[in-house]
Amino acid sequence: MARSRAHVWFVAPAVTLMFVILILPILIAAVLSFTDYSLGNDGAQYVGLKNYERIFTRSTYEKMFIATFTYVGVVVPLSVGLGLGAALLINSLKRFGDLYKTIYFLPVMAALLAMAIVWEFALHPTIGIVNKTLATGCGTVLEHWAWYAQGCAKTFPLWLTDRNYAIWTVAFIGVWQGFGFNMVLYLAGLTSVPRELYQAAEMDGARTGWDRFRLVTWPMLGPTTVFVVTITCIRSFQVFDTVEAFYPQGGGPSKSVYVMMFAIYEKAIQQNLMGIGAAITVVFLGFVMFLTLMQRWLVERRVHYS
Amino acid sequence: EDKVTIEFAYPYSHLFDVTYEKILPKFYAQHPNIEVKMRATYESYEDGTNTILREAVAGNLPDVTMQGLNRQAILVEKGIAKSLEPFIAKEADFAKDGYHKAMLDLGTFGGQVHGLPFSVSLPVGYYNMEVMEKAGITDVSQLPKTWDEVVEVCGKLREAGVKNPMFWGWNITGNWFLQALMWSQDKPTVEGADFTLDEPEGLTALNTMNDLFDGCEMQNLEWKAALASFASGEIGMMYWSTSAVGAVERSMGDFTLMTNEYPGLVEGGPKGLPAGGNSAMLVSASDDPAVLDAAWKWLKFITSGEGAADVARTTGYMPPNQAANEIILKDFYDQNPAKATAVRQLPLLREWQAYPGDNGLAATQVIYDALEGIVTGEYDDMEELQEELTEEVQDLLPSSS
Amino acid sequence: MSDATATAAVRERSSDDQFVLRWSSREALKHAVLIVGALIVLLPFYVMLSYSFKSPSEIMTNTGGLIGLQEPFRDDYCVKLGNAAEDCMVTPVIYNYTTAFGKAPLLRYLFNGAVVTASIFFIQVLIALPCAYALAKLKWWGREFVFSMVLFCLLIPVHAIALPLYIMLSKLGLTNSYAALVIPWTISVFGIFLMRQFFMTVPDDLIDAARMDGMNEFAIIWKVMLPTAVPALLAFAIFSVVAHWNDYFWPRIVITGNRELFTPPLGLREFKGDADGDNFGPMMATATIIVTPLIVAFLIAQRRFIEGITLSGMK
Amino acid sequence: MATITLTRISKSFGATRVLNDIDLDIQAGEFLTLVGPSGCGKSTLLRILAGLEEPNTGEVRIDGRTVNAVRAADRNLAMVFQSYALYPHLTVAENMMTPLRLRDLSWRERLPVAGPLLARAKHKSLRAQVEETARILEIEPLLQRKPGQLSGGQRQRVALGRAMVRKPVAFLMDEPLSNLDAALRVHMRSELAELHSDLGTTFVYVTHDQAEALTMSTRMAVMMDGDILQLDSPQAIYENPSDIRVAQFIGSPKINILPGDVDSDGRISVAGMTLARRVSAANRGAISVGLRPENLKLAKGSSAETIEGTLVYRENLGSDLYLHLAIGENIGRLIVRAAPHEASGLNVGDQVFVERLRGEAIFFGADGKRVGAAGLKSNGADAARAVA
Amino acid sequence: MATITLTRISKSFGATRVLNDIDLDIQAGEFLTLVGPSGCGKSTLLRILAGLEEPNTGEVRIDGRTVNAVRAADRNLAMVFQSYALYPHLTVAENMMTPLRLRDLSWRERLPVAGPLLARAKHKSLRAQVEETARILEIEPLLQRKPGQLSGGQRQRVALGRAMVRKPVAFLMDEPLSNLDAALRVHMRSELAELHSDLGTTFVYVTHDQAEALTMSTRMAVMMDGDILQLDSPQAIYENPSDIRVAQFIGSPKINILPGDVDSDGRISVAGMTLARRVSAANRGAISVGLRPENLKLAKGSSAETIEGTLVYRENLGSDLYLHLAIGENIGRLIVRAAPHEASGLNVGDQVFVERLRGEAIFFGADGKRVGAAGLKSNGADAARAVA
Ligand SMILES: Nc1ncnc2c1ncn2[C@@H]1O[C@H](COP(=O)(O)OP(=O)(O)OP(=O)(O)O)[C@@H](O)[C@H]1O
Ligand SMILES: Nc1ncnc2c1ncn2[C@@H]1O[C@H](COP(=O)(O)OP(=O)(O)OP(=O)(O)O)[C@@H](O)[C@H]1O
Ligand SMILES: [Mg+2]
Ligand SMILES: [Mg+2]
Repeated sequence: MARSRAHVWFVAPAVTLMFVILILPILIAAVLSFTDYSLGNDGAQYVGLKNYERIFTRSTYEKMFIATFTYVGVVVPLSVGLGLGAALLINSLKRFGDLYKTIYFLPVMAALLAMAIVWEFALHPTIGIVNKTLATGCGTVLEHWAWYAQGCAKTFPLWLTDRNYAIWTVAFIGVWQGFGFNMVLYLAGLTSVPRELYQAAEMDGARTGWDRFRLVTWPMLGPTTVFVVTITCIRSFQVFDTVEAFYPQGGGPSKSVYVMMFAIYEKAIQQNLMGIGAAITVVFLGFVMFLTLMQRWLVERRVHYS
Repeated sequence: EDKVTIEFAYPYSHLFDVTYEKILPKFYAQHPNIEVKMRATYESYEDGTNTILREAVAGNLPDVTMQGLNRQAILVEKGIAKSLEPFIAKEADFAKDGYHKAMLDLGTFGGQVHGLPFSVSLPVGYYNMEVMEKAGITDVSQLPKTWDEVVEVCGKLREAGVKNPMFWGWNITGNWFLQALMWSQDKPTVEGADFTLDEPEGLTALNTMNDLFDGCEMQNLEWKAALASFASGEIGMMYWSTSAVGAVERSMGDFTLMTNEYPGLVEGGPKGLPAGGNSAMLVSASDDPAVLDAAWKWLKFITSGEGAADVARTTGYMPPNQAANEIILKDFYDQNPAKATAVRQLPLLREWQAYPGDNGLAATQVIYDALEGIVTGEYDDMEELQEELTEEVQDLLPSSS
Repeated sequence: MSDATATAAVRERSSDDQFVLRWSSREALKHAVLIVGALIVLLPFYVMLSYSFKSPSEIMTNTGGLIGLQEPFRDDYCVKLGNAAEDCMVTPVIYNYTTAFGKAPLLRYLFNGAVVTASIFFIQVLIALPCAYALAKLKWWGREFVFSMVLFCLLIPVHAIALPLYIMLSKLGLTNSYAALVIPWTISVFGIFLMRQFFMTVPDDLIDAARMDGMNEFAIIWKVMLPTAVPALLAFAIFSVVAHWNDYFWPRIVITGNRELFTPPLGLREFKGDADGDNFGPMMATATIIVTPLIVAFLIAQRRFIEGITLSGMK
Repeated sequence: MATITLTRISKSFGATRVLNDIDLDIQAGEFLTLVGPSGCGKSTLLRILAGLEEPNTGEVRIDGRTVNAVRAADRNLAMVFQSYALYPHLTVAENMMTPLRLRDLSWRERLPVAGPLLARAKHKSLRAQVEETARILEIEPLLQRKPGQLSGGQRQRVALGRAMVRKPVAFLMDEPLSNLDAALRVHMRSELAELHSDLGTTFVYVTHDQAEALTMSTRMAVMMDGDILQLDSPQAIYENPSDIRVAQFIGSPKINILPGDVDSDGRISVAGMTLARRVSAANRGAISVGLRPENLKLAKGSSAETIEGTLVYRENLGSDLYLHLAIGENIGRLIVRAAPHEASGLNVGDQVFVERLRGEAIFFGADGKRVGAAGLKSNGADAARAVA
Repeated sequence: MATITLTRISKSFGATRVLNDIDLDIQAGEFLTLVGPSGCGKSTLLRILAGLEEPNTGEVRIDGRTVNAVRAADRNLAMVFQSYALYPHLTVAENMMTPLRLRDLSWRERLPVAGPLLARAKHKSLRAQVEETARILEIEPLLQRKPGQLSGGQRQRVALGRAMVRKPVAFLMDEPLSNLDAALRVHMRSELAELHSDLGTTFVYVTHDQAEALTMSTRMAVMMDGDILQLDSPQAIYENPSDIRVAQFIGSPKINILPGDVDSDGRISVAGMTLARRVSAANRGAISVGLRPENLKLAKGSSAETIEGTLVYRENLGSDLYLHLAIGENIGRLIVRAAPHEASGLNVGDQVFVERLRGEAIFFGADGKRVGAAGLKSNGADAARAVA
């Protein structure tokens, strides 16, 4: 009750920690973004907006934005879509559902560092299992496909180190890694859809699966979807581990996978240029915040029905 | 009697654990009252430097650290690494311990020795003799001596159906092989605060690379992929650091491996090559003379004499120490010819240069990106690239600002 | 919700099943799609497991099928220590796994991982739950502000604040300790967000009933909210445990001294040599070992997680 | 308008048998009510009829056609769910529109924006239908709200509306009025009755409210434990229950059941008095005598045909007074309905006499079956009435 | 046993005012019922009393002590929630045990395993209390189930049990019987009445079921739109409603309200007849005349004191028959209660005469207030009764 001061006790630890562990460092970073601070130096020079100016003028940073948005643009819809698709399929199964669930959830659980190495082997241009499998298709009808024929004649793509493929490959691995978690959230969401609504839809004449999906499933999963999309979005913007594991230096072929988080890491930690790193951080936060607010504004009001 | 404990950190446990495991008993035998406490290993040279920088701020530095040869400068600049001169001065017979002059130079900054090299590598050529045979090469003497010859051999191999005849380790740390091409012309990449790529030698280096990548249609392989391709016998020629000899021997398929001298721009081979590897630096924050002294003893032990010899015995690296190479390891190199190539190249050994200033690592990255551009075909006009690259790198170096 | 809906849930399933029976070809199609998906998903795991069985050359040349030929090969490490080559012949699978456990004290790392992951999760719940409760169910001045703050913090990437955090911790003398591994994660804004969303769906009457029964607000959180929030809590547990069990970035930053404090993924770095050659066999063995406890935990959790408790004590 | 025939329908959930070989013939245009205690299988039966549940055995026929293999969506029935089952994301109007859209429009006409443009007239007529139904249900002002913004009673009316807006072959309703307050319920009762007489469509109506069952239905089926105990007109069921369980379930307050005895002459004695009516001597022994509270009357004093009791509780409902009397050790309680003014002088603890029964007593044998009532039909009821 | 006094309680949610300066004195040991249509503020008032909601203004006193600042947990009241609010993760037994554990055991004695060992006797007595309550509520076999495994009615009984198991200073119950079927509801009604008379504890009971309100309460408060319209004994409220809204809300079927007219002599004419009773001439003009259905009787033929109408609908409830009569254009309908046998010959469309009223007519002025009933008290009721 309003008289009770209980909430102070409940919120204070979290707020304190949030402030000390998250907000304070971000504020420090914001301040550093106007300096040229470098770890180990005694002091730092105030450099004004120079760091920001660089971000918006150097071509490297243009690549950074392109890479980031490409990644987010691919991973969010795909991992949400596949998560939903898998959840719907599994949910409609009579048996073996648990098995698929576990399999699809495996990538979420695996240590990325090791998985990155595995993917590197699997995607090895010649001896990797992927291209080897593709090569078995040579000499069949598939060769009518120009892309395939070229692969057979020379080599199939260097998935990870060809600048035309790298970002897509990394995005694919991002999807591979992330959709299982979305699937699990959707499965949980599906259990809370009242079964009677499906029956009502049936009585109303919804004959096809699509009708039922449009009428019941999709709207009822609205809140789950908002949550899943929010989280996936934030996580894709924050993608780092895969990029660092594949391209410890440089952010991929021709910087085509130079995502923002990697840029922050490269500048602030690898190259010891805290100032620029901090500036990218601030820009990053600005972007993500803007998108999150947009998304909430667009979607939030439509999905809460009570 | 009091035991002095010193803390020690080094990179790549998988490569060097065994080395220290061999060295430690010998050290303890000589210095029973010193205990060396091993810290968590660094994952890589970059990790090592970043860790030291962080620890410097945090105030919990180890006493002795192993740093990549090109990372010493930054630690010296920031005043974290201590000068070793006071200790050297106290040693009566320091020179006799047999440090190569060239190697001592690698760790000398402002006339003061700050780091003693521990393990040194040089670029060498790896050849799969079964593949080379397809180009008609069956003997060491026929192996290419210049990059032009390499391109030529590539052509033959490609005709013989080898899809991927050569791999050139441009990606090692981003600029090691560029420096190799520069040193081959006896030109340092950095002079003072000047990036010298804008000079004719720079263009030659870039053109050499461009021709090589084009002529061999080299794929842009990541290092794991490159090693795997070579190990599986798909690549005929691989130019790489000698430090990988162990790894290649361990993982290669069933073929004859040869290493040979690094080709040059002209007949007669390179005029110099940058040293890779790591060196020991004293970063102790302790004021205790006993600790400092113990740290020095350890540092000296592992970089000289018997201690240093174990580097060669256990890794693909060379010991930094003349005595070790020439005396202790004579038999060893006879038995391990693949590792001997680098030793033969020792006279060519030059500094692996770092770019000065806070932006040094950023400069390295710019070069890395440019080289990659050549490999991926993003750039084909080398003069233009030379201009752009020089401008951008120079912009990051201190003098320009 | 009446009990009718609860039983209806079960009923609809059974009637769905009947449709499925009528359309068993459709069921087969679903399985086909799922199996193709499963194969793609499993591909890297197949490679990982397979490599953990193979010898270095089999790995590098990609030969040997699933489990390799298991021909003995020479262990360099052993040779380098001065043993005779004949004494150093090892069988790949045995070598990989014994090295994983032997060279890196993996058991110790697993233990550290368990301690750290469990403490993090425990503290996160301890701190996030009351906050989520207050945000979802109590009315107070400043609630909207705090919630906005949570949403904002959700966006903050750890990598951006790693250095300031590291310095703060080191000033407190906490680096190279369990504390350093745990403290930065004590606050989980994701946890607060997730739990708040869930708590919003818990009926107010249930909380009022607990108040009438004589529970104070604190007891309500742990005795009423927590048990009803089990599905959300499990989702959060999976998220938190997976993230911190596999976290490589932070432990690497903060554990620079004592190897004894390594968490399992750091065990992987024992086999890193970068361009000078990684030791892939034991690395994959380690990766396999690291992921196993999580799979087991997921299998245990999955039943309760998906089904959860419906709030069936309510109308 | 459809006849619906259920033949030997049985249904088990796992080990629990919910329906035991139910046979039920629903005539075209009739208003059939299923009543019974909670859990007796009413909803299950309705759902089987709807096609939402498959019977283990038995056959469902609609207008003579076997529909076991026809899916619910194709049976053209309209159903009101016990739990409303409204689409929470759609407005009331959209909820009510849904069955029309799905059945009357092609997929092209259902397109979000293009649809209404393509088939303007069709859409308009559908909207008109929805509005007309909303008017009947008095939910016109709510048409633009979402279900979450409605009170329980309003939701139930929307659920009804969603069914009523169509012209199905039959309406199936599962306790459609249970959440309305008394006044509204009475109103809706008459609206439904009117709807039924206007449309002439078959109604199958599940309820556990007797007032609904008794007032609205053409026939009612009393179910218990998966069996239909009696299927008859409401009046017949009230007056001539064929089973003691039916008698006890129908009527509020509950029928008084007194233990009686039949002597060798078929004479019945109960609570100290002997009744004028006899039954066949075959029923010798214990018998149960059912006396409805409204058929008992307070007497001025004791006589041979009065039962004596002590007033233990008076329940005043304003319009009526229910007097609970304790009558002897092993006999139990007797509830008597009185008008408030008749009993205004009585207090708890007073001695009360209950007079000779105004209405009929009903007899049940030890097995619970009606005695002397074999072959009872609703039209033959009078013959079996016994006046005490 | 506690007196509870509410003084000038008002409450708004945002802009909507839910309670308007409510004054309410609840005497120690009484059974006070709050009735009123859905949304009138009953639950809100109860929750303010419980301390779960804070009033905007006003004071809550329990036994003379102001408790506005005392939290719900410390007021020692027991409450049954409209929505049951059972702990879904605990068994029925544990649900019922919870309030006992929290209040009667120290934290040490509540420890999971050690607790029962430490205070074996205490635990045993608590268990016994739970079992006893379960016995009364007929939910003994369910003690080990979880709420999810219960039917709605069973859940409601568990919710009741959780409150009954304690000895609070007062019971607050929010529609505790709404989900039970008729038979069970009657049973529970008497159990609650018994509980009340046994314990003598104060009960505050919210319902919208009139039968409950009328039969169980010592006094009842009729609420509408945030006001208490009348607070009196059930009989007084039924017979002497002070407001037309009260009259219409209480009584099923609803009271018949006919438009009447008062001439300058105070004579009242309604539906063509003139009543014997007069009211003060100050009420000249339109007046509303309330006639309860059970107070009307069928007449054999027309006379000066009969109302004539056409039978439009017969509602047969078995025990009673409600006849709906249409009486003239602008007068409306009249509902008459008849015994089934009285009206067996009547059919829809027949002409019917309603006889001189057996009971009383009630008059309301244009403002809805009782006419000639100013200063009415429940004990002074007779004086104001008007016989037509
Ligand atoms: N899916 C199911 N699984 C197991 N038992 C079920 C299922 N559905 C219903 N039952 C059981 O079948 C019996 C009949 O259920 P049904 O819903 O038909 O009852 P009902 O007569 O409609 O009761 P109510 O008046 O409470 O709605 C109940 O005992 C119920 O517990
Ligand atoms: N938290 C709230 N916010 C806004 N309005 C509320 C809130 N709680 C109740 N109301 C409104 O206050 C009014 C009174 O609600 P209350 O629950 O007291 O009604 P009630 O008399 O108990 O009705 P019912 O018989 O349906 O339970 C209603 O109009 C309701 O919509
Ligand atoms: Mg039902
Ligand atoms: Mg209420």
